Amino acid sequence: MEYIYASLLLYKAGKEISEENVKKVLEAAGVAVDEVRVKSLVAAIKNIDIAKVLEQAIAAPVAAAPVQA
Amino acid sequence: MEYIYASLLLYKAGKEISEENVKKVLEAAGVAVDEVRVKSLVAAIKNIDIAKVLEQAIAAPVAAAPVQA
Amino acid sequence: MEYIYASLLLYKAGKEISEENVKKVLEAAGVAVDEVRVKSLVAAIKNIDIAKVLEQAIAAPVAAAPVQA
Amino acid sequence: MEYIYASLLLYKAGKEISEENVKKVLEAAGVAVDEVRVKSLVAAIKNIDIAKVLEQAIAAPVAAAPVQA
Amino acid sequence: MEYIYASLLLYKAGKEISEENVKKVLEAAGVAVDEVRVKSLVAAIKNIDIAKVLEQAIAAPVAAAPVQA
Amino acid sequence: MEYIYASLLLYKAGKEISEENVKKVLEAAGVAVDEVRVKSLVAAIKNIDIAKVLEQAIAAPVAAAPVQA
Amino acid sequence: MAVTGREIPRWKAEIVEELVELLRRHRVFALIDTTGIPANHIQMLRKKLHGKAVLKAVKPRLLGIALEKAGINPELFKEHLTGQVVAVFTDMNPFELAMLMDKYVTKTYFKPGEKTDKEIVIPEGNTGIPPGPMLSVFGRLKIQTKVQGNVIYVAKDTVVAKPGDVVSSDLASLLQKLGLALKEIRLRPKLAYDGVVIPGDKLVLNLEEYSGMLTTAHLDALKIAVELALPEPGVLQLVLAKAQRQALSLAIEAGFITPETAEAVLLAAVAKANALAAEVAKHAPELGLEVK
Repeated sequence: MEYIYASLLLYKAGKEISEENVKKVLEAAGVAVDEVRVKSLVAAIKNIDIAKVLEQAIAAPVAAAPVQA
Repeated sequence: MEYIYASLLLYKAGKEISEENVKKVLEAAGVAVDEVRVKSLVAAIKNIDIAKVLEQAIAAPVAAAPVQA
Repeated sequence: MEYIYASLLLYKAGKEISEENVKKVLEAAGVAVDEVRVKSLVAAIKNIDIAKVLEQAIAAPVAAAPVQA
Repeated sequence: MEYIYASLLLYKAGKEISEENVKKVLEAAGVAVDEVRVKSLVAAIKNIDIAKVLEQAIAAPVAAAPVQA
Repeated sequence: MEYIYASLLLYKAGKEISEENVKKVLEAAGVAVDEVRVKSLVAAIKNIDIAKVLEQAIAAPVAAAPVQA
Repeated sequence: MEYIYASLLLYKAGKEISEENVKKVLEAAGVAVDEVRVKSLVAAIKNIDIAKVLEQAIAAPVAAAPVQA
Repeated sequence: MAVTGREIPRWKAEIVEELVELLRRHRVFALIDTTGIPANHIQMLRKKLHGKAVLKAVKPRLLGIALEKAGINPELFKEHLTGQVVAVFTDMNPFELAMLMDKYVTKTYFKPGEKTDKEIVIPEGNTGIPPGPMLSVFGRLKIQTKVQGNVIYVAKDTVVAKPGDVVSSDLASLLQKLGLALKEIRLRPKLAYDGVVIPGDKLVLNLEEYSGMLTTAHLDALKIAVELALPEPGVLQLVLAKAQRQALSLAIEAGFITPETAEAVLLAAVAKANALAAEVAKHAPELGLEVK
């Protein structure tokens, strides 16, 4: 999850979620960075509406009871 | 939330959530650090069992879909 | 469910969920394609607001099991 | 999520979730394949008991509506 | 939480959440006011849309997850 | 809700929720105080275990569906 | 209430003086209508409230005079200054007074002709009543009985009245015989005066409503606190949980698979596929999609 945390940190700080930035943050936290993973994460995140995803994440926990399907 | 993600990142990286470390991460993300907030965050987080909180956060009920086909 | 997965793959890739495309994907996965089923699948999906269905499906992390935080 | 759907399609079709197969399916769907992502996906998925996950997905609740916050 | 209660009191009363007002309320309640905290609280609150935040569901810890899957 | 927030503020500050104190807080917030409301509030709150209510507040919202509060 | 100009007998004047004194010494007074209320209930209340309030049975007309003398406009209470009235003088918060009075209950027997406010059940078992004329009372009330060892037994729990029913003389006498004092007497002020008149129906508060408001207020405060990531441990827990959920959501949406996210990501994908399948099944049942 470190990579995700780093991305969200950048997002919340209003910075671009670029490979370079993610790497910088990870390194500052002492994480040994895997270039490949950074690349694929940054690529994947480019296509996502983060604001919307985050909003939904909160809305969720209220799942109703086991409606048994 | 930047401060929170910075803390989580450190936590996951197995680093201490110290004022110094949090600042380092935030600065790497280009965030102008507010010393007071860092101080109070670090102090408050000391009292939390992060592992447990994270586990519970996810082990939540989940909204799947009306699978009832 | 193969047909559904194939459709979602196309949807997420931003491709049209056409008979031809679905067939191509299924065949690439080594599935023996049933023309009739593809036809009715494609027809059915035309009447569905996929974005909405997906959104409702899962507002959130579905980690029932403690996904090891 | 395209990569995930491709993997699930293969799984359901009874095929191995190998780099090669995932790539084939993605390409059939017209997705420009990122080798790195495929690699990390396939590696990660090897450690997962997909059958169990599928079971969970169904056992899991099915929460009612989108709980709108 | 005293600072938050004081702010919401002002908010609900239709008054401005200013440093001065927050201090006045806190002092009336016999709270020893920390100027720095008031400052940062008021500044932070300016950046959020209170009405919208109140509308959202709370991201609760989901302690009592009925769903076990 | 101003009256309720005034009470919570006093509670958190460790002060007695008396008519006099509630009035003082409300007036500091610039609220035109309704004596009868203060009286009824104070009487009602005397019969309520606030600590318990607050504790349950957070446990509850999750399971219980309509988190609208 | 034009009282002046008329001679008041001395004993009445003394009572009025006493009432005026009570009014002056207390911040609050309340009026209770004691029509039909047994004297022992008033006695009990007087005892329970001793030291907190003074209860005084008064003639409404004399209270009116006293009010005027104490500088309180009796017109405010005009419609309540009738019948059998007990005045309560106190420094308590009037709402507290009312809620306290509400807690003290006397049990008594229903009288013939009274309406019940609840269901009345005659319990199964030994009544201790020997057979005789009472058997026909049981009969008229349609209560099944049997006689054993010269005592009447009720065969099973029997409902003999529903809320709102009028108590018959048969039922009243049976309840007496069985020692079932089921009528609950509790007094509420008709009104209280604390600078302003507070009508009786406003005096007993809905505590659940207040608890609900406290809960709402606290939750709202928590929402703000979480949004601000207020550095207090109780709040930070929620903030961390929120951050974690958001992180996982992003991982899912990005299809970002790591050992710790893999399961969640797959689960999400499957759930979505299931949802779509369910929807497709509605439109194309011939596909025989089975999502279970």
